[in-house]
Amino acid sequence: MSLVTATIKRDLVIAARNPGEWLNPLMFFLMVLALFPLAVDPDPNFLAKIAAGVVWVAALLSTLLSLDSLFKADVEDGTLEQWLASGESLYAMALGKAFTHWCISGLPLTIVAPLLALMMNLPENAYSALFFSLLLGTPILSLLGAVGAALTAGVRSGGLLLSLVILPLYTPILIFGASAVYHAGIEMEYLGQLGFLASFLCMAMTLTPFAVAGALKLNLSR
Amino acid sequence: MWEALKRLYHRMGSPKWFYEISTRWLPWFAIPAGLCLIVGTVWGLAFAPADYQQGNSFRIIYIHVPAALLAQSAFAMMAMAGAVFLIWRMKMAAWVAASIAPIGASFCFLALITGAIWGKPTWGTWWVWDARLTSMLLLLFLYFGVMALQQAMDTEDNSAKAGAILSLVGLVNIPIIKYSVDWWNTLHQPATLTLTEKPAMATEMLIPLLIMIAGFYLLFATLVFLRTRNKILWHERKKSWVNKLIQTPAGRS
Amino acid sequence: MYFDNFADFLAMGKHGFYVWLCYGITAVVIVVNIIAPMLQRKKLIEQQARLQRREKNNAS
Amino acid sequence: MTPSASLEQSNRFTHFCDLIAHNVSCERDDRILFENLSLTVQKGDLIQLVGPNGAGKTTLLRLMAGLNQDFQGEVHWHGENIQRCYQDYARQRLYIGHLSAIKKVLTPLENLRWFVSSWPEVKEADLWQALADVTLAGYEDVPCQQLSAGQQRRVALARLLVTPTPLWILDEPFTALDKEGVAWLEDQLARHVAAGGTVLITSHHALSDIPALRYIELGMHK
Repeated sequence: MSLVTATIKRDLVIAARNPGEWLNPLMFFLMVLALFPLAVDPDPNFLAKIAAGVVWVAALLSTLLSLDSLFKADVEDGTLEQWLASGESLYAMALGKAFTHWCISGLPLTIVAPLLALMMNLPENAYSALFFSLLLGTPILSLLGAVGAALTAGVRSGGLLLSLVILPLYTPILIFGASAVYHAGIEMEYLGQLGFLASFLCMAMTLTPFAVAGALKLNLSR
Repeated sequence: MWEALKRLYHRMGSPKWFYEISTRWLPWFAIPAGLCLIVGTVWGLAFAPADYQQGNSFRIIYIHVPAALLAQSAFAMMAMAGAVFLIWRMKMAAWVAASIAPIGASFCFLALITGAIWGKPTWGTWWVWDARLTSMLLLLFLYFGVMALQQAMDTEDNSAKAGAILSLVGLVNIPIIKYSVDWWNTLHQPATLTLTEKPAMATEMLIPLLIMIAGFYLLFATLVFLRTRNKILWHERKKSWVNKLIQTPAGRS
Repeated sequence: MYFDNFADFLAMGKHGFYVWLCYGITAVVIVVNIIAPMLQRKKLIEQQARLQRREKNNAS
Repeated sequence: MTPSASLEQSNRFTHFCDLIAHNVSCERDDRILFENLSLTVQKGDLIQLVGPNGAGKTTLLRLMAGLNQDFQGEVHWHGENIQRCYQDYARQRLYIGHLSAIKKVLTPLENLRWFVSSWPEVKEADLWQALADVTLAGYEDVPCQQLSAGQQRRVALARLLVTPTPLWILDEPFTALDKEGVAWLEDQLARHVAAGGTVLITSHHALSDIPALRYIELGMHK
């Protein structure tokens, strides 16, 4: 077993033993969703109209919440150093870490979101669009987020900086993801948006690991 | 040819050489910049005809468009300088990138604020989620992110590298962001009066605009020179040429 | 000149406030951008000169 | 501890190649750590880097290990720049930094399993044996957070027993070890060089007599 797969397995085991790691963002997701009817308007028709956007914004924020710790522990305890020492490619490592992050943040969110969308009175025909847009979109959030997490891993109060760095880069995914759901809700074609998300995903999978690998090396030079 | 390029590259990497050459070049950028800005402003404000639809508020274009153009290309330049630093570890490039960031951000801010002010007489409100303004706003956030990273790490080298990586990621993302915002905008807003989009601009309106654009770019070069020179002085402060420079009164001006 | 008189020029056909506000803000931003590095440079040089003097005094 | 095992292994590292630093210079934040330093590490060497804090011991160690590329000069292994044959090089040397890369929620066994995942030839039974050798028998399934700092250090050092690498690069390995631990580690170092292995180490601890021991002293440059 190579170090990359070993690390993925190890991180998943750690997440299994620290359920808070993946449960807290999920709770956060739920709570943000609950805030909108309270703050804006609980009228079902109104909620149905904003559901697509709200679910996506909440998903994005809760992903952000779990990103901060993605590399921090590994930088602090020397794990990162061992990756580099192993001679294994950091590119593969970056992909592996993004994958683990998606497994504990994006994947549970994608599964739970359609259930929670019920509470937001999402139109029935939008459910498959919601599921598939999140399935394609959340991995991009993890990949792009990994860049920000790697850049800010060595910074003391990196969390705030992380959101500043990453949120502008998230906007295209938000736009296409939310619009796929919205269009599905008003019975319009939404395959185009999913196509865009899929192509963004391919791009992110090939390009972001370079940036992550470069950024991780910064945390090593001491 | 190749040798000459290589020599030029190595000289560019030398802070002392850059400092000396920029001392000589500075007036050649600053004076034309001032001239262009004055001529362009006077022409644009007083002599260009008013727009048949927007009236005189249209004269804001002479700031808004050059600032927006510059803000975008400054980001690209910053990313290029960052790439040069990452690949060849040329410190000069890092200093140039760090100098560009606040200047680019302030032009981005200018583009935003003039857009908002222009929006009031045009749309009747200060802010509309217009595609151009929205992507400018996101660009400003990107600038802030890069600037924050450029100061965040514990060593200067690492901060510069982090800023460079983010600016490169941003450079790849800017077209995507721009495209998605445009797409989103056409989706949500029926085509209304946009700020600057015009099928064809009359020549007497266009010429001052071109002059202003030239002026802004020259001004930008001047400002980058000024800031980079300070960074050189600071980093080379222990070198003898800086010490000599400080002792001569000419060096102080 | 596009305008008939100076008052018209200032008024900009009811849009004077917006136009002049834009140009004013721009002028401020540009001036700040020019002045800031110049002041910084002055400070830098003074600081360095003081340091040099101190070192010279210490040496002698 | 099994004295017979490593004596049999005498000269097991027949393929060791010289590790040579050619005129390496390094500066950090405008301060020169070392200049034009050349160092040849041969089969059977035990080299201890000594010098005051901040003299650049760790930096030199890291650049010999290939973890740090921010320096002038070249480090060769097998007559080739280590960055060019990094994957091969990484398989031949073991690097243990002063950060031990131990994940606290995992057990010693799980941690050790992760460490050796780059060496597929290592067997599971070896890991149990190694943990027993570092006197952690019975602790195999206890999460590391319940172990003392010294015990955690032993988990990291247990790798010395299982990874089949001729070159060890160790950064302050004696930290947090008790008397027996120190004696054990010294014994391991002696055995390793006797078996034809090589050790490069930084430590403030004075190593007891090992015939192969050489010192490299790093001073403070102004």
